Amino acid sequence: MNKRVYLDYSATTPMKQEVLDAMMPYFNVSFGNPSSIYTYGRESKGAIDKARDIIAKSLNSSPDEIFFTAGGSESDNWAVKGIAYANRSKGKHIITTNVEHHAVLHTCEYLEKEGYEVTYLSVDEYGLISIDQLKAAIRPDTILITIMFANNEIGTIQPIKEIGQIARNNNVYFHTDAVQAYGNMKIDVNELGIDLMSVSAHKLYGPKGTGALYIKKGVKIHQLIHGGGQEKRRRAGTENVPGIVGFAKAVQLAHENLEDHIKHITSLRDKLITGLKEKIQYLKLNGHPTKRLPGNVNYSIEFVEGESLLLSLDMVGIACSSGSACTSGSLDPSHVLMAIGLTHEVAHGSLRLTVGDFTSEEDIDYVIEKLPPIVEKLRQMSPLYEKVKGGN
Amino acid sequence: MNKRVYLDYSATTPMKQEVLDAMMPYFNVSFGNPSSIYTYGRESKGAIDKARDIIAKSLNSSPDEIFFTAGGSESDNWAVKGIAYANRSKGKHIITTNVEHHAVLHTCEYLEKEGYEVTYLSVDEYGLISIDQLKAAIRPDTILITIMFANNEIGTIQPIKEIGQIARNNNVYFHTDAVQAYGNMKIDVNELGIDLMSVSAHKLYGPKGTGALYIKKGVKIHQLIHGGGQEKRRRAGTENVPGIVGFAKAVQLAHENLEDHIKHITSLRDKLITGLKEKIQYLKLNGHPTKRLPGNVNYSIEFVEGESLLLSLDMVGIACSSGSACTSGSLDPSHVLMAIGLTHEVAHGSLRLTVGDFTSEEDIDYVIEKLPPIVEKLRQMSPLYEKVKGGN
Amino acid sequence: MYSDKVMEHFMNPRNVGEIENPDAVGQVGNPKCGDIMKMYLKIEDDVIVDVKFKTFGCGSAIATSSIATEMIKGKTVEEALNLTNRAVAEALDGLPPVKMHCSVLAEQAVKSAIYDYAKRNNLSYDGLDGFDPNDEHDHHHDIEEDH
Ligand SMILES: Cc1ncc(COP(=O)(O)O)c(C=O)c1O
Ligand SMILES: Cc1ncc(COP(=O)(O)O)c(C=O)c1O
Ligand code: FES
Ligand code: FES
Repeated sequence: MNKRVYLDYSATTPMKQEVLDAMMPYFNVSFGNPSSIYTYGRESKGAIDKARDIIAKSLNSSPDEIFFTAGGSESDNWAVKGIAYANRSKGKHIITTNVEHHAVLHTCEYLEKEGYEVTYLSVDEYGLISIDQLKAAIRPDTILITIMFANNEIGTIQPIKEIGQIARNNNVYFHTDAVQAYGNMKIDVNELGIDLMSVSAHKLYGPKGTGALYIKKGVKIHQLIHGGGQEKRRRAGTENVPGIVGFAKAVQLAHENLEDHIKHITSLRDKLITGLKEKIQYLKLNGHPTKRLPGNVNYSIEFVEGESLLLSLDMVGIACSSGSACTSGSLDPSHVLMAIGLTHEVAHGSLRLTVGDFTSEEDIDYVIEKLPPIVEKLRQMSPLYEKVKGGN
Repeated sequence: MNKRVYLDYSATTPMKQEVLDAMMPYFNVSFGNPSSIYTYGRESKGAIDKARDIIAKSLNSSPDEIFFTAGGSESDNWAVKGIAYANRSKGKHIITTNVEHHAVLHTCEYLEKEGYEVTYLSVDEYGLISIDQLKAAIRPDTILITIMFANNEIGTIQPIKEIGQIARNNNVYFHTDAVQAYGNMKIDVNELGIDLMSVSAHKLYGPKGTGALYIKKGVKIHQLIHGGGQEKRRRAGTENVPGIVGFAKAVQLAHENLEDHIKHITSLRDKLITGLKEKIQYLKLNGHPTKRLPGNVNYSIEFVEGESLLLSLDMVGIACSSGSACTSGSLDPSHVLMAIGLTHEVAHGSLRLTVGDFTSEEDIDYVIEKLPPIVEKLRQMSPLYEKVKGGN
Repeated sequence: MYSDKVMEHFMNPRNVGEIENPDAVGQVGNPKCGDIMKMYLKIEDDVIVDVKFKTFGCGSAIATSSIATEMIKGKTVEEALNLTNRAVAEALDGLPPVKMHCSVLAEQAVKSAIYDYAKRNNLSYDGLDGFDPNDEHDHHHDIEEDH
């Protein structure tokens, strides 16, 4: 295999070796069902309890506020539908933004069909919501504010603490999708005033198919998955013991080294941002210059289209992603890029490069070397580029 | 470690080594997000496609009818709520049984609170439904029949083909929870007239936290988990690639050797049934004598209580389960044992021993040797036993 | 996702560029995905003697443009009008369902250029019946449903 440079850590991460090692005993040695009372079962149960403690501590919450799920999407669905259904006697109004992940957005759209009303706050050119607009959107029948912690495409970090304060002042539940933020910044749910928070293991070097929902004590919420008595009778299904153990190990590793991780990632990110800017013309950095995830680079590269970029980069071993319509099943360009005001064409040429723990300086150098000629080749093919050159 | 005899294969199974081996590359080598278009992503996508083919073939269905989930409970919830919500304009009546798994039962109870009507068919002393009662229960507003393939506690296998026929004749959807049956008997969804079917990987030597829902082409169903475009836009969430690959491997192994497996398991089961019967008085075999899962033994052992049995057995390394109230979180004895007409007292002393691929003749001998003195010891302690002996 | 043939044409596209003093130019775009294709023709005695393209679009848009230029070069205008998107897709050993519309774009680009040629020279072709270069070439509503 040729050189491979993975720069799509926001899509998913490789599992760390320590995570895999931690999971191994639970596949076929301590494999018992945690609901069983015999030794095999108690081993699994103990492992889950320990995992819950680790995750609770990482958020400054308590273990009985952590509920394991099958990932970020399930957590988002549970939070939004669960709050909507359990609190409809109070009202049927939900506030969210137009840059949420589809797991929140499509759930909100589904609830609209079910008779709920949803306000989609717009964002500014950096992807930030306006606190004043949020305040103005709250009504007596508002039951939930769901606003993501950090955006998966452009990395913008929302003013979570202020949102939490507003939610609390207005007696409205506040859910945040922290799938991208968790493991990339310090999160204290109490300090931030968060009532519900979604996280996912595979975004921080843990296993795919495991996540959690933080539910503050006392929050009124319906179940999404009914059945057995697992997760204190709030989320049924035989627990994914290895997944949960791996998740906790990943969280532990992330939080032991959180500051170092952030520093490392941020410096690689900035090197990439600067390096590309120097070599390529007509670049626009999407997202906020400072309120941004440590690992996120999102450039619009004018006059080229994202999928062609991705394919060309894949040919030289670089893996990253794009908000281009052509890479999505739906043929619509990224709703996030449209929300920050890009034109179709510019959104089309967006490239997201996300760095992570296994990214090296050499990887960054490699991208800075390989990307410019690819862009140039594609621009030479582009009917849009002609005009610009003509005008030069 | 002392001797360990695991006889709780219906609760969960250890993963087979081949399954783990098949999963390994997908944790941190081919770890890409299957939605991504670059090489890493295509590797994962290819693995999922292959897995879907294997599972589809095992059921005589087509790959676009197989949807991966996080397990049996999610599949059950999706099937029942998804059909209920999508077909409410036709009607709000559901037919099920009073011996379903809680993932179906509690979902039905939830729907009752949401304005649906549910008929709970009763069963006979063997746990079988009555076809006449089913026919009589169907109404013009019936939208779903959900009846499990084989019962997890007593192993009784329902007349699935006849149920499928009735559902079809009446133009009602038929869902079956085949979590226990899958891998333990041949299932042809077309021949049996099944519209939706839930399965779970960890019951057939695959990983925990992975399952699937078979949805026949054309079935009208809502999503349970909204979000990204995964699973043909019907079940959102980054796919648990290793889980899915492991699931398929487990299915493949099960179906390569299905007849041998069934023969092997059945003979061990029968040896256990006979052996215990010979050594212990006042035993009652729960479930059907012949229409029963190949691995299932369920005895009511009168005058003793299940939890004490389980604990005593655990002390000698035997892991199994009970329908006793004392082992469940709820303090109610198993609803299944009550449904087949056992008294509280008799239900209390039930013991479920389920054999599997790693069970040996020696394991069975060991149980037949160890169990009788434990029963005797507990009976000596029991005030209920006194009277019986008195009467002798 | 893509066949080797698609990748080969994508990485080494044929006939990229512009023609000076072309006899015809056509440009089409897919408003939904935003891709744009521009085609230049040199026509002598009703034969397409040269063709060049420029495309702003996905891998399959570039590959379909490339192969379409190869398929019409040396053909008469009438023959070029018979080029179907299906033929373009087949020549590339197939396209993913969601990408079939890219081949439609290639077919439309050729037609659009010939439309320009017909207009400039006051000609009419049966193959252009019902073709409107300003039509929104949004041919993938149906395709979207079934992937
Ligand atoms: C019949 C039946 N249905 C559903 C389930 C739930 O499956 P899972 O634990 O994979 O959620 C089980 C096992 O727990 C079962 O035995
Ligand atoms: C912000 C955000 N929310 C939710 C999700 C969904 O998480 P999962 O893929 O674990 O379901 C993702 C990632 O896909 C995400 O980036
Ligand atoms: S007396 Fe112990 S649980 Fe019933
Ligand atoms: S032309 Fe639109 S995706 Fe290729």
